[in-house]
Amino acid sequence: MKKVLIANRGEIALRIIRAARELGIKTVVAHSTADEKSLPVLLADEAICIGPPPSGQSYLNIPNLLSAAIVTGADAIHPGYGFLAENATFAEMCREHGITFIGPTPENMRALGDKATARKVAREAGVPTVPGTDELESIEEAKRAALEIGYPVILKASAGGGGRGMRVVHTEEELERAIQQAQEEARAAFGNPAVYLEKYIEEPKHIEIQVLGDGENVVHLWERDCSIQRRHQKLLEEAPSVLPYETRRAIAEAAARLARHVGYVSAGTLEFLVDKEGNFYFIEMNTRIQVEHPITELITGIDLVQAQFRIAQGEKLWLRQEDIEVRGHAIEVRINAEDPEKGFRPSIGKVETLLFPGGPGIRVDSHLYAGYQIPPHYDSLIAKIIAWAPTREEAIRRMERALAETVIEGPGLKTTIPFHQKVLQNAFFRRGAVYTNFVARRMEM
Amino acid sequence: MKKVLIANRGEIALRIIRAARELGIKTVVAHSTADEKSLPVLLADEAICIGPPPSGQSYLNIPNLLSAAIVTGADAIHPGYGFLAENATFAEMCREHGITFIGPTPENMRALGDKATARKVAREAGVPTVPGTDELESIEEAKRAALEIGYPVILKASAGGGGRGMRVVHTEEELERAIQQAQEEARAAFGNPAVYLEKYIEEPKHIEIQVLGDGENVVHLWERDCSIQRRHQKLLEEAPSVLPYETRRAIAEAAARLARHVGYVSAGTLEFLVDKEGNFYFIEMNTRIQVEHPITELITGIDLVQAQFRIAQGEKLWLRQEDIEVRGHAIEVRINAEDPEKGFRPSIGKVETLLFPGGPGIRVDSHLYAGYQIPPHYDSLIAKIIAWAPTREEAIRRMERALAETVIEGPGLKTTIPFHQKVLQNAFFRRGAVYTNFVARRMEM
Amino acid sequence: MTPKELKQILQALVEHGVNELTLETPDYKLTVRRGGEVQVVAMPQVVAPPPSPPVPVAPAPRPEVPAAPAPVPAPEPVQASPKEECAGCVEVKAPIVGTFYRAPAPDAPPYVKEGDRVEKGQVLCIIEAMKLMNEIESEVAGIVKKILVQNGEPVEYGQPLFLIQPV
Amino acid sequence: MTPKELKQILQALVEHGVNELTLETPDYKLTVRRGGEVQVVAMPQVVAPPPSPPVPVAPAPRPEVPAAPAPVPAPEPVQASPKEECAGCVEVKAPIVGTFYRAPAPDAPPYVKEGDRVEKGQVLCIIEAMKLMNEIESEVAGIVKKILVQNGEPVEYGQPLFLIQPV
Repeated sequence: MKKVLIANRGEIALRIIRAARELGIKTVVAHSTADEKSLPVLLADEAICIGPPPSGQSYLNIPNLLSAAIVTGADAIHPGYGFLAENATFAEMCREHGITFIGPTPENMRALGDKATARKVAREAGVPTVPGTDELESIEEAKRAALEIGYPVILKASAGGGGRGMRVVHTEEELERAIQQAQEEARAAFGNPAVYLEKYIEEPKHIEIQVLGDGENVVHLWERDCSIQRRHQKLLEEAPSVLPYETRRAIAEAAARLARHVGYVSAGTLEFLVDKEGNFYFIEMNTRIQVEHPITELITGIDLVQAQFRIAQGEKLWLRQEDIEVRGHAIEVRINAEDPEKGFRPSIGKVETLLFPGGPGIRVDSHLYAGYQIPPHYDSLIAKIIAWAPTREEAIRRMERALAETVIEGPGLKTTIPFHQKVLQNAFFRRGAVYTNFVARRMEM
Repeated sequence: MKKVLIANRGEIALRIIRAARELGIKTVVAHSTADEKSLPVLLADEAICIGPPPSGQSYLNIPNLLSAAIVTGADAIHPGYGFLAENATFAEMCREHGITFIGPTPENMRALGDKATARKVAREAGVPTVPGTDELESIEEAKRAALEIGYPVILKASAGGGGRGMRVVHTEEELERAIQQAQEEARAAFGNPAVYLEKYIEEPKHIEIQVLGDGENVVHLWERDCSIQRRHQKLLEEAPSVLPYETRRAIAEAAARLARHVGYVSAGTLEFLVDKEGNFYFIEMNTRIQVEHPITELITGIDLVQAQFRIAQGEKLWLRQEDIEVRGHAIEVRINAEDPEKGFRPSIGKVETLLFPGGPGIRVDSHLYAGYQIPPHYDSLIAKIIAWAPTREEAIRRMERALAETVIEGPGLKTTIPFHQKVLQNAFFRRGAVYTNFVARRMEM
Repeated sequence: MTPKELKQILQALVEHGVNELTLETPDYKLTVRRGGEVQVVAMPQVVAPPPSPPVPVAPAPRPEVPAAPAPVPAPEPVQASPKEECAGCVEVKAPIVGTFYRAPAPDAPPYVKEGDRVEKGQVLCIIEAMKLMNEIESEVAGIVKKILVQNGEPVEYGQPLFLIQPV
Repeated sequence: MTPKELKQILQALVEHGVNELTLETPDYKLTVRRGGEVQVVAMPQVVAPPPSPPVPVAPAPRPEVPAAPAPVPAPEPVQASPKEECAGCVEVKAPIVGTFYRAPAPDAPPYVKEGDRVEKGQVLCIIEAMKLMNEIESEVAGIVKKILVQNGEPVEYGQPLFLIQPV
């Protein structure tokens, strides 16, 4: 591998440049016209414009991206996250054109691509999923299933999403009426009254396991706790979680088993819900590098993006499970150009004054520079600040110190820093009492 | 400890603020009028001006510093490095005024303060020093001593320094004439012809051992290789060294033994010369935190400045030797506002454009900000960039990547970045062939 | 200038991380932008009349150091758009990424040459992308004033290809 | 200039970490900015009457200067110096760090009050530092216009204590 085309933007494009450069691989950043003055474009060895600002015509424009790789002589493409990262067709087309796709195989993506298929594969590999039914045919069937699964259960619209058509049911008495209501809501919202039933997990932790595979061998790099979310958007992540060692190991081993079962190649993440008793349920797999990968890098010392490159070059996995050792605790905060006081409304603008934190245990991944105009076309992530320390308590205090010395200012520019400062000060957070509805319940946001 | 007065400036003042803040201790920065707009002053909880720009009237002004601690209600003083850090009288006066001096005891400093006393203490502790004589009385005595020490030997002026009056002697035949020449030079340079004789160590490595002590227990945090020097000024340091494990352990254990022998308190560093055969000789001890402490922090995960605070608060050492585990490799480069093309001439000015490196394994300790005017009164260190990676080779490549993305620019401002880039590319450096005259010999500087 | 000399210059630029260079001598004018185009424009050889008294050389323009901090990193210098060379001209830009060809086949004549008159919708060139030949048509009727890309060169999205003076 | 010469120059620049250079010789003027633009403008040694209208050398492109970003962090708002309150007044500043006292003892009357006339060398206050009482004397004869520090307050080096209108 001599030259990689980076089919992405922002901090992850910069992250990929850094990994490539340390491996002696040249970089070409493919960018939209809106990102012409972005830091990855300025720092890469080469840059090529692949379309106008809307990502449908640029970062998702497969013909232009492949053509850009061909005309610049790139022999590999790194998709980053989002955009085309989990697009099996794109991975396949790269292969057809003799370009190495830095990520899993198209077959891996298809085996894990949609939730239903992934659940099936998980069951084959003996990994628990959230117990549930198919579309309900009758009240009797629902009652039987609910009894088997155990209350509380949740009704969900087959065609649905976003909370509509959902109903939590605690006892059999409530069930019939709840089904009727859920069906009515589902019909109104989606034009389809079909509902199904699932075990309702109260206050679950969102735990994800990082894996690396070479198609044959798979190792896990332990877990990340991503429970601090707002409307399913992760905001703050930490590694390791506060779960007991036995639970952590059981989940991590299940994840590695599943990845091994599909012959997984490259870096990937398996997401689980974990209930208060330590029962865990596989939800889905992300077949890409993730935003929050740095916390795993900090506790294991392993560079995940470099690992993606090495695996894509055909290197057999150089790590055995016993080589992977967790040291200390890491926390990442996602700094978004959003106003947490106004419902996290995007708040774009020009960065005029910029001071990132430094000193011991602090890592900054950001594409900002003083004078950078944040374009309105893409997501609002502008920086990731990551703190490492020997213990969770020290990592929290270090992150507080780092956020206190951070300055990201410009006319009208707001960031999520004040939100993170509140999370870090929250007594429930400090004692590790986090779960997916933490922000809604403890932060009232 | 509630509030600490920081009797220092620049990056180390900022480093101390960071440590204090993570421990929940308030900070007061004592500063000269020249540092009124410095980053530590802007980021500290409080600041107090203690004198005009010349350090003799400000950073070395003991009455004003003590008075500043008293009037701001600080119950401790951290001296940083340089200035008053190794001044036993200052440490004693702090004690008399009921202010905790964050560092070793005045007794520690006196036992190790000058080289001659320190050598004596080392011999008591069974730690080897460079074999040598007192002032030579006669040629016969010189011949006997040289034979005993073994050629080559070096003649040094008793009153001297800076290379004058020095003569390396390889055989007995050369000795008499060399003594006469050295005496003549010494008389001309210092008005005192007295010379003494020492073992000449060819191409030594400068190895220093970091220790932490609580007055009773001492642990070592392994070594740093600081061989990359120019005129005795360290420029680039790394940890661990490329020495064999057995040598490293022998030196580290000797260092800990010496520190234990004097009942050392706080963080300290013992410097050794190591010859090609792995023989090592104690030279002196630095009874303070050092510029290059971050590389030890990165390979051990231990915050040395926080450790200084905790020990000063009377905490018993919480680390046993077996708790200290080295992981990976770290390199620090000192970025000075100097022009390496013009004999490292200071090159002060205003920092207009600033971009520090980020991403995995990179730490930045710097008091710079865009718009900062570097004052001409103090030393030229403006930033430390520290790279960590699992192996030395990866750490070198990471540092190269980091320096390539660093921008420190202003009218007329030059830095030592190009010098470091050349060191990192040097084939001898890359295979670890470093020694104290590396820069002179391999870089021709 | 010999190709060898040109190669040496380019090698020097690559080795030294220079992105842009303009070299003017009595014999030639060379403009190089790394990653972009390379232009060698031959200057007419002019026989100098007998020497006359030297005239003080005016200081050549040089980039001024900005008085205010430049953004980090400094934006690339704003280049005179090709369009400025021809007031009223229409720029035809690459709508896709690919390789620019002036003719339908290596041995065929080019679709257009400078000075040609073209109709709206007339094919000006093709851009090959992933082995597909995409014909690029003129958006206006007019005269081809300038062809901005060499045959066989890669083009990025939005790159100006032709200047056409509408008629 | 030969390519070899240019290469040597560029190499020299890289080796010497030079970012910008202007070199004028009778033969050429060279402007190099590493990472930015490079211009080599050959100047004819002999100025000949122009064979054709000279192409004006366009001003070198330069990065646009942003509206000066504020330093990081922004400097504290500039405070009106106490001196501005009294044109012609002399500021008496603290020469040491310590605690400001207006009187020699808690029950003693203050050394001076606003409106008092003082002589040169007259004691104005004391600053206690490390249990030592340091008398601060007036540098001029004049009227005490303003006392800027409260009794018992800490003062830092250089802090204005009094405004005195010389007479």
